[in-house]
Amino acid sequence: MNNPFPLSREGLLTAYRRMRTIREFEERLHVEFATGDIAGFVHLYAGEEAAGVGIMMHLEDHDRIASTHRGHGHCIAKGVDVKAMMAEIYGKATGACAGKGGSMHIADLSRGMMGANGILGAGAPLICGAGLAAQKLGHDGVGITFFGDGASNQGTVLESMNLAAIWNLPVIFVVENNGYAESTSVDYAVASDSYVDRAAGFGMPGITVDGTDFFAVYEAAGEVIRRAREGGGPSLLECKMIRFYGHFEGDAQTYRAPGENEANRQHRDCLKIFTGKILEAGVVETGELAVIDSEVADLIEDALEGAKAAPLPSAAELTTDVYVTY
Amino acid sequence: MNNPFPLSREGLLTAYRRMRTIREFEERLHVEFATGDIAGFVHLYAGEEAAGVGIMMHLEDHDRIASTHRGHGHCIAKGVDVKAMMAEIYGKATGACAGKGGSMHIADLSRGMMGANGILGAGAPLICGAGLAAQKLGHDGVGITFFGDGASNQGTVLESMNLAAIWNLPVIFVVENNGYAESTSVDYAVASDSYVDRAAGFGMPGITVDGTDFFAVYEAAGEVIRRAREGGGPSLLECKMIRFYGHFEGDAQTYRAPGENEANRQHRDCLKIFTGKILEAGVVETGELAVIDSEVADLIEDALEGAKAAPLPSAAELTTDVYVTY
Amino acid sequence: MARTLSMKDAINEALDQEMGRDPTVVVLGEDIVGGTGSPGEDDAWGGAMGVTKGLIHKHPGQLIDTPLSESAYIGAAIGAATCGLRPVAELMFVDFMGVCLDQIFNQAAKFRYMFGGKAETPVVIRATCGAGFRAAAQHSQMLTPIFTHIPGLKVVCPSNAYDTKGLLIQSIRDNDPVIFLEHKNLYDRETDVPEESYAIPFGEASIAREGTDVTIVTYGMMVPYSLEASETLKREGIDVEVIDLRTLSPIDLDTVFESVEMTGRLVCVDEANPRCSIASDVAAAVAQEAFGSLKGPVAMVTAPHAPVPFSSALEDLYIPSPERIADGVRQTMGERSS
Amino acid sequence: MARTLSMKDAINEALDQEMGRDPTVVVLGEDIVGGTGSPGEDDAWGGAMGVTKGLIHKHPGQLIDTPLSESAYIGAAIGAATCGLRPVAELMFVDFMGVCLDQIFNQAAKFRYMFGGKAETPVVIRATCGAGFRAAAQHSQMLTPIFTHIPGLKVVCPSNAYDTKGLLIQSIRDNDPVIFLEHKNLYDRETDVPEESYAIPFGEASIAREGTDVTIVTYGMMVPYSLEASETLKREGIDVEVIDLRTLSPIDLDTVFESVEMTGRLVCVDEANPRCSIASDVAAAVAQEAFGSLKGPVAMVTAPHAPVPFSSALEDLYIPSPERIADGVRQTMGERSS
Ligand SMILES: Cc1ncc(C[n+]2csc(CCOP(=O)(O)OP(=O)(O)O)c2C)c(N)n1
Ligand SMILES: Cc1ncc(C[n+]2csc(CCOP(=O)(O)OP(=O)(O)O)c2C)c(N)n1
Ligand SMILES: [Mg+2]
Ligand SMILES: [Mg+2]
Repeated sequence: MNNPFPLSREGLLTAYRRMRTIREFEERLHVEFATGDIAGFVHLYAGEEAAGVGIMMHLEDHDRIASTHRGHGHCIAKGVDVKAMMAEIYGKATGACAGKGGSMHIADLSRGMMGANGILGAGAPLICGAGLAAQKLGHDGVGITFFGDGASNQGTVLESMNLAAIWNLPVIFVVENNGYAESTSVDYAVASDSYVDRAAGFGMPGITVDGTDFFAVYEAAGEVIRRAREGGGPSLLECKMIRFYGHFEGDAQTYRAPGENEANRQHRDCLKIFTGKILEAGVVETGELAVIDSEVADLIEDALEGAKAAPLPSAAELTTDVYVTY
Repeated sequence: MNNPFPLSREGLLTAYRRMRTIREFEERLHVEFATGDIAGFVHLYAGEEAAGVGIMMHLEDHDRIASTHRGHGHCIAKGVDVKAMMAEIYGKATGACAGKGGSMHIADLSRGMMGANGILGAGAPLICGAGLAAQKLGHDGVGITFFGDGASNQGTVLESMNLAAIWNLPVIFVVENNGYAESTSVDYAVASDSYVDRAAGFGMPGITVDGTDFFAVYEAAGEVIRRAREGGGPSLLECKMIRFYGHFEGDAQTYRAPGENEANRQHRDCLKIFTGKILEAGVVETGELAVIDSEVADLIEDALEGAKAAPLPSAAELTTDVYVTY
Repeated sequence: MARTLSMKDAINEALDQEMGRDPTVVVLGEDIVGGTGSPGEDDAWGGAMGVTKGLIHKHPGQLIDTPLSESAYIGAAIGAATCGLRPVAELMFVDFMGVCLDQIFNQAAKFRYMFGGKAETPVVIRATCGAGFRAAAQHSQMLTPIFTHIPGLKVVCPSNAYDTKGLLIQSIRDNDPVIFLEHKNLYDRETDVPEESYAIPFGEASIAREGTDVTIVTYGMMVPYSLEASETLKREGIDVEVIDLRTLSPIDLDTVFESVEMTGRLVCVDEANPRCSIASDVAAAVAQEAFGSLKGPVAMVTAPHAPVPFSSALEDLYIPSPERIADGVRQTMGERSS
Repeated sequence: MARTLSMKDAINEALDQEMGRDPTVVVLGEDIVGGTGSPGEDDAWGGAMGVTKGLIHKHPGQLIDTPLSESAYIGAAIGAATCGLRPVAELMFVDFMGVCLDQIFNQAAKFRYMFGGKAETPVVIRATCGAGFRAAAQHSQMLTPIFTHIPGLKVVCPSNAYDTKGLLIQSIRDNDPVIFLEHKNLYDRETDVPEESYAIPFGEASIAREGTDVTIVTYGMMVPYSLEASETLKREGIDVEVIDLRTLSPIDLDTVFESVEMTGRLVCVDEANPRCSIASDVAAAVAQEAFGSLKGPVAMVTAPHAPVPFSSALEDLYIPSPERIADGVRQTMGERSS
């Protein structure tokens, strides 16, 4: 069988499983949130899966990522345990952060996931640290920081681009450009016409790709990550993408054009685009994907049930782990 | 008489007087500092006069500037009273800030001078506010923020460039690139090869000029200021320049190449270059400049004597003017 | 007949009236209009909590959406305040102060002093504060002590809709920089609020409840909680006076001292973390200035020395509850221990 | 024979020894080497105050000059600390915290808690603090209360060279984020400092002077000033105990309480501004926990509620002087006022 793709059959199925897992996770959260069972701010990654997975397919545990408020997809793509994530979002003792962090702070340093972040742009300096550590400790790990079109105007991000460039750090700056920062358009908020220009202003190469096209992301990410690993320094990668839901759960989205969400779902669903391509090429079969779909559905169902059934943290936890040593 | 310059004879003499005043002010401070009479951090503008004056020749009192730690030159060029400045540096009650600010905080809002600043890059957001106020109040004032090559990497500066661009503010970002941030080279610290590229990354035009050439600065500044006044939005102006002294008084300057300071004084003295040109063109005569020189020398001598003789602030001043109303 | 408004609507009304009165009042922040540059409706958000909703249609040109660059736009508000505008800048959550604090504490707060009295910086920085929203460690802090520590800032943290309107109007008219902190869990609470414009002066605490046995000094969300505790204690025969500071800087210590002179007992209640807090500030002032009136140890009821946890189970323990406040009061009812 | 070192040299030695012991210790900051990329000498500065001078030649690769981007490089130090390095980042003046505070207080300070105990962030942030340098409002602040307020940070502010070496070594070995504040007017003061490496544990105050009549609690530059005041008071027959807190978070209140139990009188001395300060924090703790021991009102001697003025005439009044400290002590010597 002829495989025209840059990934093996197994690779494609892995990518599919990850994207599907994110989608299912987020779609279920959307439904569960509406029941009132889930507290706090929840920002869904649905629609953006191809970017996170396309990039993370190149990473190992010793590679680091610094994520955003919209972090579930990055977590899943980087291998954070889905059940622990779900339990965390429910504020349970079994959660990835023992219930202390919630959706906006899921982290798993053992998988190289340095945390979702409630502060826009905050991951950029942190990932420079990851790059510096890789340099000083002499391993080939890379660091990837994600930020949105809105957060791309944070001073922390901009300073970090300069720092990474002058130190030649193995760091990638990924702009997840979904066109909106909350309700505000990227066209209003970002002065330059192109993120490639912005990268050039900090002496690093930039690429813009269609973030709904897994393969476009995968190839571009492969290139910039390889360069970084080999000591070629940082790059910027802009992924143009779609957020299927509101900014957070509860957003009425009146800032969108009428029919925008429906059109996006129909024509720009990165998961549909991906499956369309791999099925058309005949590399995988519908049945294989259906098996994954049902496994994923079971996993998320399990995760949800587990999360709901899990115990809340005990009162003693209130003041533990403020410090390593007291 | 044929005047090949973009300024009238009077304009040229005014520019000369301002530059000479700055030079004399700084040279005298350098000498006085060595006596131990002057306290605190003092950063001299000597060598950089053509930039500050070349720009400020285009400004009126309703135009605003936000300056840096190296602010004496900007103050003098913007019309702040020289005696009040000197008294301020001596911490006297008659100082521009009643002795409470010192060298790093000289301000005179009535002349559109929003303050020297001890925090690198802090003037950039503030000047955006001046631009916003001009826009909202409907006058044609512009705002100019100065920052060094080192400070050009501050997040505040970078954020402000984006803000000014999307709001189309009448603001100019002036990089005073003297090659060093304290002891560190601009080549090490700034990732991009050109500030024009950096400006492009924020959607604004940028120009680089030889900051030791008064006329180059004057013309470039005239253009970007005119554009800003007419609603054409912000620009970046890089002036490549020379700092004659150390970073601050007391700096041993071992980071410089041997002979660097001497060569600079000889070949790249903006004041010498300026007088060379205007004398050669025959627009002004040596005698006229000599008169200005001696007037300036008297002024600075007066300012110094006045500052030394002036009273210190009274004890009651310690807790006044923390608030407008208590 | 008295009209009631929520705290949210009281803020909206104060901004509305002040923008109407004075065209130099401009309001800026992230999504405070909403939908700028986007294809759908304008006025799409009115801020993350909907507080400024509807104002753009009444005052076009006086509200401005900003990019997500807090240093730049908060700094611009500060700069503009020295140039003839009276900006009200919204920092969505006070927790974000870390990306723009320099403009607030080294610039706005110090201009007047550093420039020898020759600057006025009439800027208001509004921010939501407080826990109870399940918003976790980076969206739930008080941080009131940090701003209160800084000379040159005025710090306001109201507890109800009526005070909020009057204090916000005062903040806008005031010629000093004001940090105006709005507890997000108070937003929907209603009180009587007059329609006409009124200003409440800074530095005047209000006595939220008169009582003779113990003095509680507090502010913000802890005012209703303290009142709740007082009702419980009343049934135990303890008559509590609750002082709502309203402004933390300037602070009205005279009212505190007078009350303690009467009651001899002090409980400082603060939702902020305990170290160098408003609670400790007030307790220390009393120990210095009104020590002779104290019949026994002061008590402090605060959040623990820990970040705000996400889980409801922990967050509910984190926030000083009416029960913990009541315990604090009971503790002070013992006789002088020496 | 005992060897003396200045505080500056003690810091240099601590960094030297720790970098030698552990190759994952890296030191970064602005001009901490100096001359990077410049045509002249390398090691041209050793930091703005020359503290790190000479280290680059002993530990090449372990010191890094940074661009003037505090958020980026302080944040990088924090990120690197979660990835196996033990960075010591220098913030030239603590006054610059406003451009990078988010990385310190929302990131480093909260990781461990937010991530459910699964992170360690062994980072040290060194900064100069304090007035007396004629450096004016933006280069002279203490800001100790702000860091102390924040859970998750440890805050150190030593008063002499001996403690500085031991506390800095402890800071580097500690697995939590440490804010290490060096008073610039102490830099040149010398004490005996052993050559060998030693660590002083956090949360242990030292009794800088034993006395029985009054307890002064203080830290940093105010320790020598308080000792000076004590000598004056001794001649008046007042025997002062001076407690040097050394670490502000954690704080050793037991030592404070014990002393106050003995003396019955407390003077809190703080160079920081007064509101929500270390002085008020300690005074409040005593008013809560050791009230019964107090013979009279506590006194607080602090800077005024004002920015630091430039003029020597004003700055000398701004800083709590030995005379003002002595006055504070005399004030507490009156009998119980009630
Ligand atoms: C420093 C800071 N400012 C503001 C916010 C509030 N906020 C959270 S998400 C968000 C919009 C972010 O937009 P973008 O970066 O484009 O990411 P997206 O939500 O589109 O993924 C805002 C304003 C924040 N969390 N941190
Ligand atoms: C935020 C901040 N970081 C660091 C400093 C310390 N500092 C003062 S001047 C200076 C060097 C500035 O270099 P540059 O911007 O090139 O200006 P120049 O001194 O060359 O005029 C430094 C690091 C400061 N004042 N503020
Ligand atoms: Mg976006
Ligand atoms: Mg420079």
